Amino acid sequence: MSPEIVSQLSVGGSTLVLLGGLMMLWRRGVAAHIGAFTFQSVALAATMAMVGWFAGDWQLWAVAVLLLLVKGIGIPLLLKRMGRRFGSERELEPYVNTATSLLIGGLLVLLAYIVTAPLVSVSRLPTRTGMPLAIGLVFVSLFIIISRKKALTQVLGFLMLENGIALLAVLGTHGIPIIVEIGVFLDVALGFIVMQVFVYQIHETFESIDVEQLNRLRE
Amino acid sequence: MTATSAPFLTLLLPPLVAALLALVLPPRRLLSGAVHAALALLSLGAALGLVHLVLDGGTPTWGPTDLFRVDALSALLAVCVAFVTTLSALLGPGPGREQHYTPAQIRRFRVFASLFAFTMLVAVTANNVGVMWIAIEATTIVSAVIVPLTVSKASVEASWKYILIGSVGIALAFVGTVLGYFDFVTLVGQRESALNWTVLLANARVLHPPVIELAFVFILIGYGTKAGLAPMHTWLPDAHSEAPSALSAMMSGVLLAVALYAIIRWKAVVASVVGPVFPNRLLVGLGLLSLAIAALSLVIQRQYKRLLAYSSIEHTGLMCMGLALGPLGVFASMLHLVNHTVAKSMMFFLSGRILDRYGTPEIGSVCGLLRVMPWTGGLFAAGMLALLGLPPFGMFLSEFTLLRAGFADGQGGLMAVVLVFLAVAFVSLLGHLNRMLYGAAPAEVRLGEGSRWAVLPLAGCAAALVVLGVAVPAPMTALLHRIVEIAGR
Amino acid sequence: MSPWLLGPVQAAVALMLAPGLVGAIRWMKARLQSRQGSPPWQPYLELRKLFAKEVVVSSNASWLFRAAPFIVFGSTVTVTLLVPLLTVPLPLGGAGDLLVVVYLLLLGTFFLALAGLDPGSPFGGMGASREMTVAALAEPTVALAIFALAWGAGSTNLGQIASRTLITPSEALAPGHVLAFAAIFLVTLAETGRLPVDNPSTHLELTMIHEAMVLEYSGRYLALIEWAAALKLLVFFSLLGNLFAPWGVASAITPGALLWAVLALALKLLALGGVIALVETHIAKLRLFRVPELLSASFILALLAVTASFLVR
Amino acid sequence: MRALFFLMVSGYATGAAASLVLGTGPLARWTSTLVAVVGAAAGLGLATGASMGGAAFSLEAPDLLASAGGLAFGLDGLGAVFLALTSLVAAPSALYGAGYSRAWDGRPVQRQAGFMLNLFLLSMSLVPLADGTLTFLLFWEGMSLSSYFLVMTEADRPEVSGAGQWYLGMTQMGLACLLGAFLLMQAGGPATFAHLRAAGAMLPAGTRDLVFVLALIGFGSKAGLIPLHVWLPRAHPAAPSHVSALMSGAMIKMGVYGLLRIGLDVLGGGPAWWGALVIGLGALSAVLGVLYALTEDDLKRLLAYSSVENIGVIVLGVGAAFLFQSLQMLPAAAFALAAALFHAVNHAAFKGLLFMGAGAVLHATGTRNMNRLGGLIRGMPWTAACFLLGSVAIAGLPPLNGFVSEWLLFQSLLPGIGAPSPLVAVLMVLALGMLALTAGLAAACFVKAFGITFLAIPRSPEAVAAHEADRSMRTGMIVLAAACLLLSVGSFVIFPRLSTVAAPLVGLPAPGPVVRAGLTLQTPDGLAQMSPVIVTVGLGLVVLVAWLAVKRFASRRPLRVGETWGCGRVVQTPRMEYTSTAFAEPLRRIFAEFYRPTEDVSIDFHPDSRYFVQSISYRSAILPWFDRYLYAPVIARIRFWSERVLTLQSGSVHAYLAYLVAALVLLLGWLVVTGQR
Repeated sequence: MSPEIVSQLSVGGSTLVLLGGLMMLWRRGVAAHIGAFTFQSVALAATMAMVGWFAGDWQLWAVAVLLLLVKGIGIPLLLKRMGRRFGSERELEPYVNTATSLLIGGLLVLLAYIVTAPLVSVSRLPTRTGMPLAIGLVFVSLFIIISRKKALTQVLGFLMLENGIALLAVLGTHGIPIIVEIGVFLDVALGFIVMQVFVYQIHETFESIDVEQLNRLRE
Repeated sequence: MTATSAPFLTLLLPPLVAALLALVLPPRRLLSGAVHAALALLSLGAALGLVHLVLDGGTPTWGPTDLFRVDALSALLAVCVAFVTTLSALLGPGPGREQHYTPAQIRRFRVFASLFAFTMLVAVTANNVGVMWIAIEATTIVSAVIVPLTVSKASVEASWKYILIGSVGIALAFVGTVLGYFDFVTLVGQRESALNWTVLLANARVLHPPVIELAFVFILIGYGTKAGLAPMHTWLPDAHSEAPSALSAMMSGVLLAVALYAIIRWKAVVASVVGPVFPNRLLVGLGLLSLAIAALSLVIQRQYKRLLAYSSIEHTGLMCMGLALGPLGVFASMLHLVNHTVAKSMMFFLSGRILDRYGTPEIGSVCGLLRVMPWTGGLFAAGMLALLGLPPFGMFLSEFTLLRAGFADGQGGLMAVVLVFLAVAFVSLLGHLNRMLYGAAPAEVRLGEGSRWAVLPLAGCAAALVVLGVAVPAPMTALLHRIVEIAGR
Repeated sequence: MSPWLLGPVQAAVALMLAPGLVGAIRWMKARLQSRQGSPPWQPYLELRKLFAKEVVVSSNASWLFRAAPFIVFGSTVTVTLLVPLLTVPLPLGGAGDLLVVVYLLLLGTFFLALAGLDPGSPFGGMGASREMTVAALAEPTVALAIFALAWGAGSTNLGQIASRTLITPSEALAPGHVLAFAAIFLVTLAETGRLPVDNPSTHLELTMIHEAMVLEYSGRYLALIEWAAALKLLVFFSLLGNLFAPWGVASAITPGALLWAVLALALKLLALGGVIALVETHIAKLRLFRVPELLSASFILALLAVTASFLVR
Repeated sequence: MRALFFLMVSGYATGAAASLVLGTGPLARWTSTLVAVVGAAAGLGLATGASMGGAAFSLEAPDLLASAGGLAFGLDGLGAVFLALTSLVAAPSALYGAGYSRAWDGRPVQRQAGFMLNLFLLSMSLVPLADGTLTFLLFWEGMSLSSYFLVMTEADRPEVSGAGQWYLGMTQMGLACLLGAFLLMQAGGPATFAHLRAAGAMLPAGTRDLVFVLALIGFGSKAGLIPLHVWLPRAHPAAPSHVSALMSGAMIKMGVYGLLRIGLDVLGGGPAWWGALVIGLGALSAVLGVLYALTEDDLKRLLAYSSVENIGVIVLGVGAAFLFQSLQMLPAAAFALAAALFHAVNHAAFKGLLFMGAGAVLHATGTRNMNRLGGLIRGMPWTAACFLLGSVAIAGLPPLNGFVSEWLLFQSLLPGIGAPSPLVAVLMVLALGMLALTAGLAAACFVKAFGITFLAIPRSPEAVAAHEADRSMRTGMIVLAAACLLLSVGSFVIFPRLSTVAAPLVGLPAPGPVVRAGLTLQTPDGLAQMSPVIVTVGLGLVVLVAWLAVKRFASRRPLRVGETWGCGRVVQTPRMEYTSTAFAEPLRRIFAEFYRPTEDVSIDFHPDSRYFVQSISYRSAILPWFDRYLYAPVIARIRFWSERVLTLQSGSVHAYLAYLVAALVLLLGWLVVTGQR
């Protein structure tokens, strides 16, 4: 596996992951969003496996498999159950219509390129070319959380943000120390579970998961 | 339990054990409350032991690739965390308090409050920057669970905002950590102990300034969100006013300080890479913005718990600015941190008692406090005067030293602006305090102090504030000087 | 005669001359208004009558009402000890200067106003309020006039000022001096309640200031107050006379010089009395709220006097 | 000396402890009072000892607050004067307080009042003793805080908490300026005044001016100079009377002390415009203070404004000292400064007396509104006599100490007219005119205050039922009355001591100008003299002789009591008397340009015909210049910005996240931009 092929593959993998995020911006409806997230997680796992195989680091393999199990299968199952429960609600008109949100997504990726210019110039690893896309995904997921009105969609945005950071870590450093990796994973899982509990609570008290209604605490 | 691991275990294990016991023991019984408090006291004792160890010159480390390391800064924060945890164990929800929580709520509070304390202690004693991040993220998750202890529209909304903004902010901090690690790996090479703070600091001169500057921006925004620095402070007033007062005491008192601890750690690294000018300019900017927004928000405020929350933002802004004013500034801001922890936790417990008695968080409908609850009212007034920075209390001394540092550092103009905002905050806080303390007691409110022994620890806090104001104890000054060597580049 | 004895002599002379001066002015005014008028020594008779009459005191009045006449009379007599009536090296030169004189007179006005308020009649209140207003507004003028004179003579000591003009007669016509004289003359009209400010001979309640305060007094108290008022007039005239035209004031304490000094003093008093009589026959009383204009005019005169005195330096 | 210092500190401390521990009964009240009196006596002894012996007393306490440079105490001439002044007022007020606070027996407020009073006296006495920045600011803030709590003792009345808030807000603003001034000078070095003097000398001219202006604002707000005086007429009436006596008598003088310490001692004087600015502020405060006092109907507010006036007069003297020092007319500067210090001591005596009198009136009748008082001289003879003596003193009339210091101030301004530059001469002339106008108006104001309150027919049932104050309050008043007389007669001993204190401050060698010849006081150039002793004795003799003569020669018919002349009306009712508003009406009309009075008269007629009037209600108010055109806009501006900032907390999660991301993007953009360079 020569470095050129690895860099090609890593750019391809991170592009797929970024595409998952952009699909989230493009499509409406909860089922579509869950599908986009699952696709993104699988692509991320594949990229991680590829880098693991290239770097010959068994730890990356283990993390890739764990990621596939949790984010590829576990979380989407829970999301589907929540989707059935609240999916019936029509996705409200987001703050920004689809065309402009895609445009903004593109701009954010451009911004990511400018910001990560010093990173790419410093790194010598072949997988460095994918880093701007990882930062791009971070910005896109931030934009998703801001612009979408459904609590469930915001959770998905947060999960994508975590995917973006995991991708950045893999591409930039071929995997951070295992203790930290496991810790991050635990945090994300716990975070998701707690957020899920809250979404149910919001649904109970507000009869809908539209975050717009959450504006009683203001000055 | 070797000699090096003993202090750590006695510090970290008690909260975990308390959490497990709380699951098992019946919450209504006084015994379980006593056990809970005893374990918290044990952890406080361990923290004080660590301080003693540190003052003797050692920096105890423990765990694989010396995962845990306690130096002066960590010891100080550990004592603060343990102190506030003990207070919340003593005065938090439990049997015999006026606020009648259901047994399930009491159990849930005790479990997660102990976990909250555990995660904060880990964050403070972790040498590994990644583990520190994980611990701080865990604090958000664990504390978010018990913000809506009594489910209501407001508390659910507050908890949702808390967890969402907190997690997003912290994720950005992790981006910063990864970038820091990336820069270390590309220049020094992959190593198991790469993310250790000591290692990062040692190799700091080698790292790339542009990358580290980028990393510091992400870290400042991330941990700034947890520390409640403006403009990421918006979750703080909602979360702290809706959470049960014991939890908001822990959050306002010491969680903001832990986030600030993380910023101090990274500032030390960045300062040795890029030089102090860049981080100082950012810290002063954010600090001043927080002071401004908080001071102006205090002017028209209707609820006293939100008042205390905004005052936390104001003091955190002051501390953040103090870090950027040279070694004397760091000394002042650390002293201010200790004062603020004691004063703010005392105030939140008192506001909890007031809320239980009056039933309403509105300042307008709380009047004649001195008549209704003389001791609580008196302590509330004393605490508020401490927050205003008036003499006998510690804040006067720390704010005076901070201003002295500012002028010595040649930032006369900045200090003038700070003085103006402090004056605005002073007058508004005083006005609200007067509206609450004096006047005739409302008819339907029961007079008398209620559970009298609960006021004792708070009186102890007030006494501690006076001691910190009049004669700062020698070990504290020694510890602060040790911290200045670490953080005050 | 030792200087300590000279003081009481000077006071006695002043006490004797004061009612005569008032009588002379009244006589001259009557003559100018082609009236026969009461003889100049009429005030002496009035004083004797009043001292003999019974005293009626208001039921509302307190001990202050009965003590005030003595304080007013006492303060005015003390002033005569400090003013250069007869000799220039004043017996009690060191005790007080022009400022002390002015404030002693103000002390008298202060207690007179209080006495006016005490019986609780509206006229007493009105008189007290107006008297204090006029006194307050006259203060700045008096102060500046004093400093105009003082600056010329180098100190506010009365003996100093008088002897200064004695030594250099040209000093008397200096612009600062003349302006100061005019300022103090206007203030005299205001302080002693002469015509433009207050009509001394009227008993119409709404127009009188000085009279209104003493409306309630009778018998020996009224005598004391009338005598004190006359004495105040004499003091102001002697200030005007001896400070601005000190010729005739005895420098050595010999019986001959003293006699000559008394004569000179009497002459000056008559001259000034004549001027006052002339002024009063030609002017009508000012409305109370026009009096401040008069006083600000005298203030400007005093201001010019001060600036003139140090420009010429 | 050191023993006296510890006696004073322990005296006040045990007083504070006693009032805390011994409950709220008369026992606690009396023990804390007597111990406070002992402390005050020790303070007075320490002050006279320090000024007499000249041995500068100093004491280091580095372990206290070591982290910020430790506490340092020291007493020189200037400090001794103000310590003496504080102790002079402290003893009688404590005594007076014992009687006054009998009403609070048994209530917790008694414990708070007793504790805070002793704390207030302790910190106020330690301010002139402070010899370092931290010590000075610590006790300065302690003084303000304890006096705030004393003002708030009767906080049940609604306007009291407003007054308290104004007071502490202004003090805090003042402290901010002081912090700026001290820290600009100190620049991180050690914090004793000796170092500050050295640092002050090396400061560039621009910083020296800034430090002086900040100190002027900070100390001016505590002293109550005109634009910063708004808290004084609010806080004094709200405070218990013995506290307002202490605040007016001693606390606002600490502002003057601070100005002298920073302006003359530490900075060693400055350019001429410093003096001119101070004179301008002093004259303005004097005239406006007395003008506001004239139209006041509330007795204690009247006294508060008169404090503003007297502070203006003192600051006028201080300004003259600054000016002469900058023009190198050193003997005149020392004389002016000594006159100002003497007036400060005198004002402490008679203003304390007047506030105690007002307190006795309030205690007896329950109201401060002069339009409802009157005729109290019958029910309260002692209080009336003391109030009269105080009024004569404050109006600057001869036999008493007010006149002596007024005379000295006039004489100290005189050499200014001969100053080389005409601008200075004109300024002096105007200052003289305003000083004289103030003296005249003060006389009118206190004729009104005494006459309307104590004389004539009582205007309300409470005034009729007024009873004399109890023994301890009377003794307090009599002590201060005696002090007024003593200060006047003994001025030929006290004033030279003050000029020896003032001389080194303006740069003259120790003994300072010769100001005494036998029994007379004289100006440095020896031309103008005045002897208070001879004037007082002469006046007394003449009055005695006149009384004896009248008693001997006038008719011996007994006194007859009749009705006041009422133009033939049948009954004499209090409604026909002059009220305090009526008394001040001519002056209000003359100074209408300044007062801009607004009057509204509402007449309701008899329902049947327009010609019969049932009742007329007359309400008039004068324009509060500073509140409306200086403070209201500032507060409105702060509220405006506060509302704008609060809209930030709009409640929508999306907005909150948008702020976070915006901050991130902004910082990244800034990084990228700076990165390019």
